[in-house]
Amino acid sequence: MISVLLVEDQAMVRGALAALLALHPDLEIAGEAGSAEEALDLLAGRPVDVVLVDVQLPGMSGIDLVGRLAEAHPGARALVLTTFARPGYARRALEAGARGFLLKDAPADRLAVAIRRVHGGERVIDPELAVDA
Amino acid sequence: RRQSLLVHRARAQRLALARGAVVDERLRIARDLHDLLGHTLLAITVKSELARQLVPVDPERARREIADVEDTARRALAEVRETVAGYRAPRLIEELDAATALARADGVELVADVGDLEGLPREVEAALGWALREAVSNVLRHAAAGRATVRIATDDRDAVLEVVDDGRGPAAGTRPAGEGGGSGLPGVRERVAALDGEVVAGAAPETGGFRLAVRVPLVVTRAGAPADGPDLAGRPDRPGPVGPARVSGAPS
Amino acid sequence: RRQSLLVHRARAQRLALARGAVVDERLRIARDLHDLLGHTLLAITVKSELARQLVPVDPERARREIADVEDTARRALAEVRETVAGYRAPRLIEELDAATALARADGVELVADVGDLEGLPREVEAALGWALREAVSNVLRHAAAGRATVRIATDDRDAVLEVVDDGRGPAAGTRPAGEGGGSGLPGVRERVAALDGEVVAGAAPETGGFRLAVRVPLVVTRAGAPADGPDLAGRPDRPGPVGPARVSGAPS
Ligand SMILES: Nc1ncnc2c1ncn2[C@@H]1O[C@H](COP(=O)(O)OP(=O)(O)OP(=O)(O)O)[C@@H](O)[C@H]1O
Ligand SMILES: Nc1ncnc2c1ncn2[C@@H]1O[C@H](COP(=O)(O)OP(=O)(O)OP(=O)(O)O)[C@@H](O)[C@H]1O
Ligand SMILES: [K+]
Ligand SMILES: [Mg+2]
Ligand SMILES: [Mg+2]
Ligand SMILES: [Mg+2]
Repeated sequence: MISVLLVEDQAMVRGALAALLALHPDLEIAGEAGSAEEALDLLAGRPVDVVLVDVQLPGMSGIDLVGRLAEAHPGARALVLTTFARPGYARRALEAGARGFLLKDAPADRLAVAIRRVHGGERVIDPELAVDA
Repeated sequence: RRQSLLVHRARAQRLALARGAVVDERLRIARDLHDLLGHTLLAITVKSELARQLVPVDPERARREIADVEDTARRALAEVRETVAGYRAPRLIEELDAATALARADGVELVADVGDLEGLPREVEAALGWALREAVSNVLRHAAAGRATVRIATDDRDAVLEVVDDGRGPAAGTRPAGEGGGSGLPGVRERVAALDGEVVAGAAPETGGFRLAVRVPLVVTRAGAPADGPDLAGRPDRPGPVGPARVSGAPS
Repeated sequence: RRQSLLVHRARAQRLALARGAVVDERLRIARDLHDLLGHTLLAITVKSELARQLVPVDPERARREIADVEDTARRALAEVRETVAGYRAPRLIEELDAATALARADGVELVADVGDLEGLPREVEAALGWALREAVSNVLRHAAAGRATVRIATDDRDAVLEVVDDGRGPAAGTRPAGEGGGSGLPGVRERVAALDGEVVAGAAPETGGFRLAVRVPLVVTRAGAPADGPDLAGRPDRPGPVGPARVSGAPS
């Protein structure tokens, strides 16, 4: 069972993604956070395998959260999600220590595959986003 | 020589500025677009995917998710409509306001005589606004005028815009009617012609300065043809300040 | 007197033109936006309403309808992505091309010396493009120059843009380094500062003309701080054409 923490400020998207991922028997939604700060609080309480991180968050940015994870929770692997590929996002996410970078509207099955790969130590980068890295 | 060089340089700079402003505006709108639509379309995508997977296992929850999608799309549609409306060309009256301020800042008194603009079609307003902007720019650049008069009038057939200044008038020896090789007035002609309207530019006998007059027909039956005949120039009895009788442009 | 009046008029006209161009661009984008999304959102609204009603009576068809919604939304998101990408600032090399043509049209020879721009981050390209545009505009307006040199160079730490002309140089007695009360150079400073870069403007000792130099760091670790320390000005041993040693701007 892979435990997953979802960090996404858009509640409607967060809820739907959580429900979609929960349909996969090998994935467990360990928590949902609407901000980076909330995510760090949750992680202090329990470790997780994979953290899905939205780039644009209120307060601390998703990229900064990834940097903090690398220091404070090295066991948690970060998979960064974005709606739009702004120039430099992918590069900065990977430099901060993210293991993957994916479009947020990728079909949930593809997202599940990416989570498994990242959990297994692989890197995953959406080909559409790689050009902007 | 010095003078024409300066004007020439100013033109190059103007183009650079306009290009810069457009790029900035594009980026701004792109950002708006992103914020407005990214969230909405993303929510719709993810929710409908969830609903699809729920239909066989939990139809009641699927129905609720679909209802959310419907709601979200309906609200977004309203937002797009508002955004598009917000990007529209400014109204003619706003253009006049801006032109007045611009002229005043430049020491030219601008007197406006404006009739009822209610119900003027948007494309007519846009064309007249364009002509007004070009006319006032030309007054400030070429006329060395102290005063300019703007008249905008409509009746049930036409909308008419006229800008007359008391400056030095058209340069001698240029054609037609004192227009040089600029692209301002040709641009106005093009826009106005697209609405089957007419433009007359040249000497203003009443002031000794320059006069630009634009007429756009308001009654159009089909495929852009004016109600009472396809060819405005073919009605020599037609009254009005831009009537074809004056198209020859002689200072009367 | 005559000259300053002309310049003043040219500025008023410039603003009017920029406004016109922006309005046009807005209309164009608004139309794109409307065409792109109006249909999509309407389709999503109608289909999801249908799907919602079908869930209890024909779940399989409901599933197909909601799958259509999902598809439509995902494709629209991709289109928005492309549209936004298309609205991006032009590439630096295009800016240089435009600047060269502009200068040439104005009788100023523009010599460019451009290094490898591959892989330059878009936001850096945009800032340098902005600086280039302003520098060339200033050369055409203020320098009375015969020739200007543009140099763009990158190494693994910085991107540098330098524009030097052989004109009359900065006006005496203005600060800093000959800059008057314009908004062009302050705008460049602002954009460059946002990327932790630096701007130096003032006399060009080598030609007697004007020099604008911009440096933007390329190595950034986190939260916008340069890789080797948050304060570029605090590295006095730093080489390069815009090094802080020259920030004082004295003509050497
Ligand atoms: N109000 C005016 N007073 C005197 N001359 C004018 C006036 N308006 C226009 N002209 C003459 O008509 C010419 C053509 O005007 P037009 O607007 O087409 O071009 P321009 O203003 O020279 O350049 P552009 O508009 O392309 O920047 C001008 O160059 C000028 O000689
Ligand atoms: N290439 C140059 N040669 C001579 N002087 C220059 C040059 N570039 C800039 N200057 C001087 O620096 C001043 C400030 O430039 P800046 O671009 O900030 O403002 P501006 O060009 O006067 O106005 P704006 O850019 O806001 O239209 C100019 O007014 C001019 O005196
Ligand atoms: K599960
Ligand atoms: Mg977000
Ligand atoms: Mg003109
Ligand atoms: Mg300037």
